[in-house]
Amino acid sequence: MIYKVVKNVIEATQGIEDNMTLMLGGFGLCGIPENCIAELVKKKTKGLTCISNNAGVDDFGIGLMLQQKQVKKMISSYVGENDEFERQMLTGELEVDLIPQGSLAERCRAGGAGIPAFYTPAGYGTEVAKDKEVRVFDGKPHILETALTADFAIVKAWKGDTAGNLIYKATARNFNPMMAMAGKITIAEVEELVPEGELDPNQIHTPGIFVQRIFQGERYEKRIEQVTVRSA
Amino acid sequence: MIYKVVKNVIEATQGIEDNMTLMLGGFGLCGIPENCIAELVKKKTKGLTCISNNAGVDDFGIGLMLQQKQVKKMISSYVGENDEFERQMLTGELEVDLIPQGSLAERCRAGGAGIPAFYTPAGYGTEVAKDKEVRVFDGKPHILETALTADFAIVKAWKGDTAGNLIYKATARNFNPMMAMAGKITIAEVEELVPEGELDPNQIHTPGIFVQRIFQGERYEKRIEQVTVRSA
Amino acid sequence: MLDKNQIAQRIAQEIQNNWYVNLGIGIPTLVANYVPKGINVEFQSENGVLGMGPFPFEGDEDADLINAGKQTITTLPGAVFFDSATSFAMIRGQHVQLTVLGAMEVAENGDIANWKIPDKMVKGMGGAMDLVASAENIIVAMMHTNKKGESKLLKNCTLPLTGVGCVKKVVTNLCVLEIKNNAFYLIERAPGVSVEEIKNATEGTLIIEGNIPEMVF
Amino acid sequence: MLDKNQIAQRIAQEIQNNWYVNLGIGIPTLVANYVPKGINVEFQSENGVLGMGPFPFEGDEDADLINAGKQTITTLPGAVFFDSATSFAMIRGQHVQLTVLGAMEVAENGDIANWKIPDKMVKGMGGAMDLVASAENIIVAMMHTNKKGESKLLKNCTLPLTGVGCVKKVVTNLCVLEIKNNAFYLIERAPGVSVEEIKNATEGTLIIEGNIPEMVF
Repeated sequence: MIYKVVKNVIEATQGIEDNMTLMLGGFGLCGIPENCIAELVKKKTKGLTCISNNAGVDDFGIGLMLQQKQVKKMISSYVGENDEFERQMLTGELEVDLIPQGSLAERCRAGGAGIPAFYTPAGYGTEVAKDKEVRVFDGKPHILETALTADFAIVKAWKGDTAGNLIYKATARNFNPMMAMAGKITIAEVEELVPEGELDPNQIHTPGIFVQRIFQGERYEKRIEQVTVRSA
Repeated sequence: MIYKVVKNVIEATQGIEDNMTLMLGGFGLCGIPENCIAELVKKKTKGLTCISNNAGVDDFGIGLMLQQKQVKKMISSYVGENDEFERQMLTGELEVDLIPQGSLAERCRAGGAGIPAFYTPAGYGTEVAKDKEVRVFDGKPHILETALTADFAIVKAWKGDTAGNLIYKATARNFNPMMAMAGKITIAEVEELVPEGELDPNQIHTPGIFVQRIFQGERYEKRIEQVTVRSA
Repeated sequence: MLDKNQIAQRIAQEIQNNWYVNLGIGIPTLVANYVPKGINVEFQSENGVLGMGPFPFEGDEDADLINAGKQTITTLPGAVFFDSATSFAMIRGQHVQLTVLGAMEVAENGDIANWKIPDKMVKGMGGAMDLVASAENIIVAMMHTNKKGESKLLKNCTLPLTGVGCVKKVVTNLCVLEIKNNAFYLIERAPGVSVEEIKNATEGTLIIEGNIPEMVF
Repeated sequence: MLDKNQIAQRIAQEIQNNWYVNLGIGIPTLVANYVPKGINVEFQSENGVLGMGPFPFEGDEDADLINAGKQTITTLPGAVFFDSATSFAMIRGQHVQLTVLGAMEVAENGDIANWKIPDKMVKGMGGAMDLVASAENIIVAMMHTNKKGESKLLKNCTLPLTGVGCVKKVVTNLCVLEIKNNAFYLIERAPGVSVEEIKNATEGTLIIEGNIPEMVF
C-alpha cells in the first residue's frame, strides 16, 4: 500500500502558498478541518481563493481567516452566519462567487472526476446563469456549469487509515468526499488514524487514491452553530 | 419510514412490459439480479432494450434472455463472453449500442441525478464520437454524452432493509448504485432483507429513496466466469 | 389569519403517503410537526440525511448530526447519510416528491425570489436554486404581505430570482393559492378571512372561481 | 526476443514508487508479478477495487470479488471497493498514474486500436476508451507483428480507433519504443534482437538515435 501519513498539521499544510486556491470541506461548522484552518490562521497565508460551502462564523472556521483578511475570494453557496464576511463583501474588499449548493457539490465532483462541464437546471433564469450557456434538454432549459479544482483540498474525516482511506461520520460527510476528489493535493485530517487493513474495504467513503496526506488531528472543538433541543 | 417490501419476484417485476427499457446491474456475472432475470425469462417479456455493462454468458444472466430473443437492443460496454450475442449482432437481429464503460456508468448516474448531459474525453476521435458534439476544454477535446434512464432498473445487493436502503458486497457493487438511481421504478433483490434500523445509516451504499421495490432473493447461484487461482 | 404553526399545519395536509419531503428553514421546518396520522413520510435535509427525526433532548446533541439549518437533529430507524453530491442528485433527479420553502416574493407566473436583497442581504442561495429548479411539487410558505403591508404576491418579482415559473402552490397567513395560467387561483381562505381581504393583499392577478371555502384543520 | 512474461517484466521496470496502476487483460495482468522490490504500488481494477492482491488459493474464490477480466482475485490490507462511476472518476480524473494495456495496432502519432475488427470481432471497448483518453502514462504491451508477420506498429491504424494520440510508450517482444514527434523512437532492444530486425518489423517511422542498448533485467 501507499503510505500517506504525515507527522503533523505543519507538514500536512506544507506548500500552501499565498494566492493559491483551496477547497475546504464542511457544512456550516460541521465536518470542517479545524486543525488545518488553525494552522493556516497561524501561517497567515494570504490572497487565498477558498471554495467552501460556507464561510464559518465570525470567530470559528474560515471566519478566523476572514478576520485576518487572508481570503481574497470566496466561492460558496451560503455565507449567512458571518458578519465580518458580509461587511467585507458589501464593501468590495472580498470577492464572492455564490453558487447553488447542488451545483457547487457537483462542480467539485466533476473536477475530481475529469468531467470538464455538465448541464443543470439550477439557476436558469437567475443571475447565476449570467454569461452561461443555456441549452434545452427534454423541453427544459439548463445551464452549463464547469468543473472546479483546487491546488489543495483540505478535508476532515472521522476515521482514516495509513493508505488514505476515509470514513466520515453522519452529516459531517457533506462536501468532504467531492473536495477530496478535486484537490491536486488533498490533505485529510482525521479524528482517528488506524493502520491499513483496519477499515472494512466495503465501508470506505473516500478511497485513499484521492488523498495525498493524512494525519490525526488534535483537540477537536466541533462547535455547534444552532443547538436545538426538544423539551423532555 | 416508507415501506418498500414486495412479496416476491413476481410482484417485484409487475408492470415490466414488452418494449420497455431496463437497466440491469452487474459486471460480468458478478452482482447481477439473478432472481429477476430468471423471472423475466419465465415471463418471456419481449422487445426489451437492456442497459447493462455486459450481456451475461450463453447460459446465464442476460444470455438467457438473448437465447429467447427477448432483447431488441443492448446498450453495453463489453459483450465478449457470449457467442449467441455475437451471432445476433453480426446478423443484425440485435441492435447494439457499445459505450465506453466509464461513460456508461456516468450516463446512468447522470440520469438519476437530473444531469441531462456532460462532457468526457472518452471516445473522442473514435466511432463512439460519431454525431456527438465535440468541445475543447483546457486544450483537450471532449464529447457530449447524454443521460440514460430506464422504465425499470433492476439491481442486486448483499443486504437491504425494508426502507429500501442497500449495501453491496465487494466488487458486486459495480453498476448497481448508478442504475438504482436511474430507474423510474427501481427493483432491488437482496441476499438478506432486514428490518429498518438494522443497517448502520453511515454505511449504506444506495439510499432507499432510489428504490421502489425490494425483496429477498432465493437460491443465488453466483456463477464465476473465470475461476483463477494460484498454486498453493 | 393563520400563525406560522397553522401555515405549517395547512401545508402538512398536502403531504401524500410515501413521499420524500425537503423542508426549508423557518416555517417549513415546522411542517414536520403536523404530518397527519397514517401518512408515511421521510424528511430529507440537503446537507446529507434522509430520515430526520425530532430535535434531540438536551444533552443528546451531536455536532456531527445537523440539518441544513445547522440545527442539531436526530434520525429515525432506516435513516441514511450521504454526501452533498448524492443529496442533490436526489433533488435534481426528482426523487424528492415535495419541497417546502419560504419566499420574499412570488409572482403570478410562478417565479420566486427568496435569496437576495441587493446591497443589503447577500447570504447566498444555499440549496434553494437547485430545489426550485428541480422539484415537481413546490409549496411556498410565506406571509401574504411584508411589514409595510405591501403584497408579496406580485405580477412580477422585483428581487433577484431564485427560480422561474416553478411555484405551484402558496400557503400564506391568509389563504391557499394555486398558480397556473399566469395567475393566482384562490383555493381556500384562512378561518375568518374574507375574499375581499385577500384581494386587497394580492398585487398579482387573483382568480376567484365560485365559492371559496374556509380551511379545515 | 521476449516472451509475454518478459514483456511484463520489462514494463514493471517503468513503475514508479507510490503509483496507482491499472492493468488491462492479458500480458498487462502479468506485470503485477514483476514489481521491483522497494516499489510501492496499488493496482486498480475498473470494476471497482483498489489494492488488488494475487489470485486466491483454490477453495478461497469469492464470486463477489473479481477483477475487470472477470477473474477471481484477493485484496491486500488497505484495499477499498467502490462503484463503477467512482472507478472511472479515478481514471478520468487522472488519479491513476499508469495504464498498461494491449493493442492490435499502434500508430506513430500515438493512436491505438484494440477493440474491434469490423464484421469479425465486436466485443466492445469495455473501459479501454476511458483509460486511454485520460491516462497521463499509457504503456502498450503487444507483439511487434501479427501472426502473418505484418507490423502492428504503423503509420496509421487501419482498425477502428480506441483513442487518438495517446500512447507514449510501447513494449513489444522486440523492443521498447517511445512515441513523440509522430514517430517511434527506439529506446532498447530485446536481448539478441538487432536494430535491423526491429526496422524490418516496423511499418511506422522508426527513429534510431545513437547506440541502442539491450534491455537489462
